Amino acid sequence: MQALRWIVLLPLIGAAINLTLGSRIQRSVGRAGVAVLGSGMALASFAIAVTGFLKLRALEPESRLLLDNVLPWLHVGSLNVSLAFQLDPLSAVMVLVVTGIGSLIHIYSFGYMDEDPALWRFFGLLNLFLFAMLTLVLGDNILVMFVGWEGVGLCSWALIGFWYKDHANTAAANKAFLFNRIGDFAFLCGTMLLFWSLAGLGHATLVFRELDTVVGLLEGQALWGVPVATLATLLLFIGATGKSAQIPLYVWLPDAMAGPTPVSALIHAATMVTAGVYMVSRLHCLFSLAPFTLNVIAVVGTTTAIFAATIAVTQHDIKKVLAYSTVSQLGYMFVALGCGAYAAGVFHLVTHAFFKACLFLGAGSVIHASHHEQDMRRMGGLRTKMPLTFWTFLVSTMAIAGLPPLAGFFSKDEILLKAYQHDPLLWGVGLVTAGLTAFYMFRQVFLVFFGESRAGASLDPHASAHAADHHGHHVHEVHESSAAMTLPLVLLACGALTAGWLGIPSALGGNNLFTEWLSPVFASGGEHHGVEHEGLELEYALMVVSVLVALAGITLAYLVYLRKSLNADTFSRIARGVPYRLSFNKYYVDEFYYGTVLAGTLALSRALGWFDKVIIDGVVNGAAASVRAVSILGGGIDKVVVDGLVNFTARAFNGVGGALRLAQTGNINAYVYVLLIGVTAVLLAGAW
Amino acid sequence: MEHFLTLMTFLPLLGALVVLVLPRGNANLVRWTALVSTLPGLLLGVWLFQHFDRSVATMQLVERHAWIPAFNVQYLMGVDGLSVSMLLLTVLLSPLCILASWGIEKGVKGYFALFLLLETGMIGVFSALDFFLFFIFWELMLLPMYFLIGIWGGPRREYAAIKFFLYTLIGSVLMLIAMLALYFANTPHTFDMMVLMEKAPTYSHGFQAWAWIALFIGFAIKIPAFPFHTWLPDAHVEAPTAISVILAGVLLKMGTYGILRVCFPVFPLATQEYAFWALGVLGCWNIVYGALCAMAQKDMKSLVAYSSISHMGYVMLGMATLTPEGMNGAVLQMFNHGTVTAMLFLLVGVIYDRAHHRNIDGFGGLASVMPIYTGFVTIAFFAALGLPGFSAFISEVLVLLGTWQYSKPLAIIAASAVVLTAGYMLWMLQRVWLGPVNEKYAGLPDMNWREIVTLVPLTVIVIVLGVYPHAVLDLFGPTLVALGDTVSSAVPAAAQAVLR
Amino acid sequence: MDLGNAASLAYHVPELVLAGGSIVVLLLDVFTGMKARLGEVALLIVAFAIFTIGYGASAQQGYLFNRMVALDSFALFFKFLFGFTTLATIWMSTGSRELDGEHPGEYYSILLAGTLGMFYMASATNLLMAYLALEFVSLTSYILSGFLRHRERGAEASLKYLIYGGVASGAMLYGFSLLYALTGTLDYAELGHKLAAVAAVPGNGAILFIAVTLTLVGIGYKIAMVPFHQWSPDVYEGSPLPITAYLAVGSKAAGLALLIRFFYPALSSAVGDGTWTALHGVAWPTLMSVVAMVTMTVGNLTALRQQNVKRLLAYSSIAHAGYMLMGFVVLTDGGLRAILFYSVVYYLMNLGAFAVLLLVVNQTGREDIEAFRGLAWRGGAPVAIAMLIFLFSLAGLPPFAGFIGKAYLFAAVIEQKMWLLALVAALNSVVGLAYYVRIARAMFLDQPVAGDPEIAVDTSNGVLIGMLVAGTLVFGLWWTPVINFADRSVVFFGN
Amino acid sequence: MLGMSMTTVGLAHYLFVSLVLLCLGLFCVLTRRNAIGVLMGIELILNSAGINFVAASRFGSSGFDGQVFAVFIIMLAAAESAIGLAVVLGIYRRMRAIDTSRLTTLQG
Repeated sequence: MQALRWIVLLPLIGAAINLTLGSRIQRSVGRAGVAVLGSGMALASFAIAVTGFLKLRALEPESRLLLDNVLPWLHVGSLNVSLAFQLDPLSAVMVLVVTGIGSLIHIYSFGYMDEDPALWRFFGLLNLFLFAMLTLVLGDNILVMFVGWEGVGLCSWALIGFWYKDHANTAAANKAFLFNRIGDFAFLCGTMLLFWSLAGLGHATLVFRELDTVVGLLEGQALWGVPVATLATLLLFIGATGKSAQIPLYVWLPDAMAGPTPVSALIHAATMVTAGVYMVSRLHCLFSLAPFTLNVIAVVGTTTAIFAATIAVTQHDIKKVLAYSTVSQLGYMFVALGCGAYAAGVFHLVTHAFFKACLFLGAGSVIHASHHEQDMRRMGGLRTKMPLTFWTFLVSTMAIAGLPPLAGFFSKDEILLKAYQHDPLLWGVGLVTAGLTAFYMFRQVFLVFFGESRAGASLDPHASAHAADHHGHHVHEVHESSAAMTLPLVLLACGALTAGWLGIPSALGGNNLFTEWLSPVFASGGEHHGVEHEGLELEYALMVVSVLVALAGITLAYLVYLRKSLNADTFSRIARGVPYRLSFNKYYVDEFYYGTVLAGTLALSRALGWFDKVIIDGVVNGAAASVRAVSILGGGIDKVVVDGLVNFTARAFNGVGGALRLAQTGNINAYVYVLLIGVTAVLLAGAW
Repeated sequence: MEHFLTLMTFLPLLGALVVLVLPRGNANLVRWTALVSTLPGLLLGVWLFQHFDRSVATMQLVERHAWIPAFNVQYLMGVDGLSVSMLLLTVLLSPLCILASWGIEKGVKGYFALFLLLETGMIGVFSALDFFLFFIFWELMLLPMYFLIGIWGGPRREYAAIKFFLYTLIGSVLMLIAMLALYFANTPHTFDMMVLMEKAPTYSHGFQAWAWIALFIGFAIKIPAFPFHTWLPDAHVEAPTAISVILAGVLLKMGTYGILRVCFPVFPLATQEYAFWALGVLGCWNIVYGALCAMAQKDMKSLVAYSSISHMGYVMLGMATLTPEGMNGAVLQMFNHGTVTAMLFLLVGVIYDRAHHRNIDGFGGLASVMPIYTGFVTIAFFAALGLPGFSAFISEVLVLLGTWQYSKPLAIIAASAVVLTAGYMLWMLQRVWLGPVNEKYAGLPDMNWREIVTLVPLTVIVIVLGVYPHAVLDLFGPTLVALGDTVSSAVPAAAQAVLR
Repeated sequence: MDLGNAASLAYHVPELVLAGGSIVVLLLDVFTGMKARLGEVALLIVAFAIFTIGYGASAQQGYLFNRMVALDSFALFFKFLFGFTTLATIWMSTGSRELDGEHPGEYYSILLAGTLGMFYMASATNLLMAYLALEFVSLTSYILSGFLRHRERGAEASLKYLIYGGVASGAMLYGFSLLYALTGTLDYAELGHKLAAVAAVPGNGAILFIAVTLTLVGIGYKIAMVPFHQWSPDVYEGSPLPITAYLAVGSKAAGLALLIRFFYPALSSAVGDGTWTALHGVAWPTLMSVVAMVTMTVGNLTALRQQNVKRLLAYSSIAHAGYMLMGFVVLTDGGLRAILFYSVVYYLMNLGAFAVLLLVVNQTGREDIEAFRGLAWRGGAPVAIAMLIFLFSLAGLPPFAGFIGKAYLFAAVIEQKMWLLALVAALNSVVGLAYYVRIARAMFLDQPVAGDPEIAVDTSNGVLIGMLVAGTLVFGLWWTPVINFADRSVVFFGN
Repeated sequence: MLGMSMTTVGLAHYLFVSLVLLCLGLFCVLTRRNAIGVLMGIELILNSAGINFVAASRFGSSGFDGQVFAVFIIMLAAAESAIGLAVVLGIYRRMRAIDTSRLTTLQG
């Protein structure tokens, strides 16, 4: 189907135009010009995506696959990949999410960025991101996917550092890119391993649908004593942890909040960070071959989930809270994947996309209204001032908290169920996380929208330095945001409300449309199908429990932050305690990474730089007898090397030259001496 | 086109002579003449690109004339896929460099005459098939290079120039010895490379061993491979922009080109034995070492110089593998590095022309001062750190793929460099272009049309080759496959296995 | 063909021309007032001599004066070389400021006489003749090198040269006498045959070796090979510049000619297919290859530190003697051909360098590198470029003739698989570049400082330099005629 | 060696004498600081060679080559010392001394 490429290309064209001529358009046509161009491209590709989806649905479930082979890309040796896009149920879901939510966020951005002079750049980059993300999702082989994979990294770099004049932002951007690169490095190795192992079996391919059929051959293959499948999947999963902010590579995501809020919503909540989830489920056939890896994934997922949740509990920055909640929700998705419940993982991905995007945009609306105030302790009482924002935000919060019948309830419960079936321990942790989620999300709601306005309130030492400069702002009247911003909020809220109904489990009389839609994809993946009958009671039980836990979390939050009835005694004690500080300082993971990895690398590089300048070069200069070498030696640090290598070589030439000149005394008698000595030497040589 | 290569090679020389006889006063006339005299080469290059037969590995456009019968030296020119790609690179970069040298004020005539002479030397090296002729062209480049750095270079230009000169000369004298030894290795004595290749199986093992090493050192100095690399940072830092471009864009490639052109086909046995250590391991070391050193640099140019060392490591590594993926990747990397590094040096030149220093910590926030410039910089940097969609990604992936099959540890080490590369590139980007505006340079003008013209073609190529690499890959595909087979077939497969 | 004295004269025209010429010049000086034009006269005489050489070249070859001298291609080649050397020397002398009004009569007539001596050195086939020729050249050189008597350096150079030369030739004589005592003959060819027998006798090996060594002293000092080189830097520096060039090119080549002529027939025997084997029991090829290596190394390393360009060129010429010896030790036609080729190239580039130096000395009155500072930027661009070509040719870089010459020498060595020699020579040429570049750098990279005079090129020197440049360039790219000439000239009598 | 015996004076004796002469000559050249002395030393060396030639041709069986050679040596020695003295004279005129150890302006 030719049209597929346009899903990808339209945003690219938009990006190209906006990034090259954007500034002119903005000057001549006006801000609306660039916005319309950008959003228009996004919407257009959304439209095409929808038609594609409809086409797909028209087909037989087994034959649901649309291909668009753009051009042969690389055909070298046994490697043969082409720039081709494929639309199958899985990628269709992703494409709809990306383009759909993407379009909404484009529209929203026009409202949110209304003061920014470089609007053209912003829309250009957003479009570019859509392009990359869609390439990632639609690519029909690993290499094309990798193009998108790194492409989104670039865009996220550029958008996090969008306000590049502040070094904090650019630093965050670089951090994000570098941590992603670490993942990409593993991803690359995994790909190569996979490719060559298959090539060894006579099936050199990187095309997904071919992989699905041939990876089975890897059974029993081993490298360095480790099953190839396990090794490859582990490497690929490290890649996923980089993109999807899982332990150990999650640290970049919270910092990434430095970017404009729409970016956080689009890239760091709804789409890019789910790339890892998509990749794993895209390669589920391979992963299913490696139970060990799946267990690792499940464990990492749960750990991340609860770990991030505990951090989120104590953050003051409205976006930081959401960021950590994203990390934790992604953890959920990986739990699902780890349990082999790919459909469940993707389902949660979708629902999460809706409510988390909505939450971020809501937060953005708040931040925008309160003049870029991000500290929740200076908010409050916005319920009345910005009702639309409040209600949408509330809906999404309930959704993420997993209250029925909202989206989060169905997706999360399906995961918890699968987790329980896999290993009750996972379920337990997941449950606690759910409780925490409910707690910190409602904590946020209460702090931001209820109570009195605390705008400009003075803060404790933990406060971000913004206090002073934002002091003046709170006199401004806070009011509801413009339509461009609220409309997407409403739509997303509806999504958060209804998206879950796609996957109402049979237990609740639904006919899990979503899983069914994906079943042709995951059919081959050894997905545990249809819950056994005696599982039904269990399923109900779990639902009830999780709902109760969620309610408990909410109540606690209510008591602490609204009624403040618990605040005084219990929490102040915890607040001074180690757990609080640990959580507040994000368990000092950043500091750890900085102290070890980064510092180490820099030190090494500095050492080598010195080595190169002083020693390698020094030796050379010595050999060249350049005076400079000698001076380096004079000031040189390493006496051993100095005396050992360079001085010697230096003398070898420079010295000899001088010595020979000294021999030329100018005294004729001496010359004759030398002559005589020469003769004798020759004669002796001859005699010997 | 009987004398195609002759034309291509000597038209610039003709231009040089014209430049020399022009009146002293009129600098612009000189500049335009120089520019014009590089264009025919470019056009011929385009023709070559269209009409080159991509399906065969044999030499094309061969010209053979007796030159010195008494010494059996021939004027023998010809191109195969390998040389064509390098020729294209040369004729492409030369006009751009002339444009980039527009600002030269001192000794204009001399400068451009030398530059054109240099171009003749480069084209000659890539199209000579008689070893003696090859050597003459090879040496011919030393003189102009020495003076271009030494007269028009930076403060420590004299030191850098002589260092470059002596370094390279050591390499060439070793090459000379090996060349003459080869000459006598056959009867009738000959310098004809194609004959030398045919007779490859007849050379004794010992002879192959030492001759390979002698030639390798000669070429490794040009690459430059650790530990023969220290001339490069100095030369780059001191050389004027355009010369840095040529140096990194073309001259470095001659090292690897020479290895592929001579060492591989003529000494397949020795290649099999030494490739792993001399090319594979050393190349890998180049990659990581160069990247780490780059991170420590304070001067933009020396950072880029070290990044060149790092990127040339991929070429060595790719060649070592002898796999189609690896070798194609290597040669493609030669081409891509040529274009990407050219961009980097041109861009550094832009800021140097305005601020007259290149100290990385001396800037900041240029993005808001020079947006267009920053746009190009971003593209160039991400291209350099091998971002997919840009040309360098293709070549690096191919090299890594080939290497993985050849030796997994090397592949992993080499792949790890993607992180380091991103590290130093982004760090530099952040320190120079991002962040708060440095008031000292708030008034800098953005790029002018000339600078943009020099960069646009390269940008286009970098992107196009990222999307459709076969535009270039097809040129040398067959050649390299044939070459790889020649070498691999030189020793039994069992022995190869041992080398892993 | 083996002619007696009277019959030989017909084949002896060039020598006669020179002899007559040197007298004529003297007479003109004494009896006419044309001091100023003596240079031109001498020039014509030499030109005529060269013409007669070419004229006689086609004649049948053989021995003259009862096997005292040989008339063969080898001799002819060197006679041409000496002829042209003298030509260039006279040319430079006429344009040299330091020689203005310095008794041109004596000067030119002695110069011509010295050339005559060189002719005999190249063609002598008899120890006596060799000795006479050598002394002839030496004596004239002593005078020429000290010709500027008012200059202290000149006198000193002359005396040192004289003493050193005296001792050296004394040693050589003693060597000759021993050879004579051993064989009872002075004729090279006979020596060759008899020595083969003598060497076979057990006891004689040692004496033979002593004799050879002592002989080597005399010849080695002429070509300034280590360890018999020490006179040359001082003499080169002290002499008038044209004479320095004359000694550096002419008498060095003459020494080489003598060396080859004597060692090949007398101390080795041809085995056909263009190779020789050394006299049994006397390992002079090994000895000489060591000497060659030492010579080039010492020459180059010492030159590294020189400030006076004249002196620097002196050391460089020592190094070049070492290079040329490479062709001597391999005992093949190829080696000899390489030497002949190289001496032509060496003639071009070395004389060229001296010619430019002369120009600079004339106009600045200085001989040190400083005098070249910024030469290209003060009017001397053409000269500077010429100098550059000569220097890089001396350094052996393509596309200049020097590279080709060096290539042939290397080829000869490598053909015999003497890797060590080849390697040492290769590294030496790198060292060589290091100091040639110092001058190039001064001319182009350094800026002139206030007070450095403008350099203008006068016609006579300009033409000379131009021709030498042309030669250096053309033979760098197309040297077929030279190599063929050299090839034909390897033929020599005496064996 | 070469038929030496106590009764007749053989070639060996001459060779021995010439060797002594050679050594004396060398010794003289090396030790004398006076230029004239050095020149005399050179004369000795030359003459030692002359003796060899004469002796060799007397005891050898081949004509008069040796003697002729000796004559030439004497002649050239004369010429050489003539030039030598001229140079020395020139030096003396300027420096009022003929001490070789002071003639070291040219060196290095």
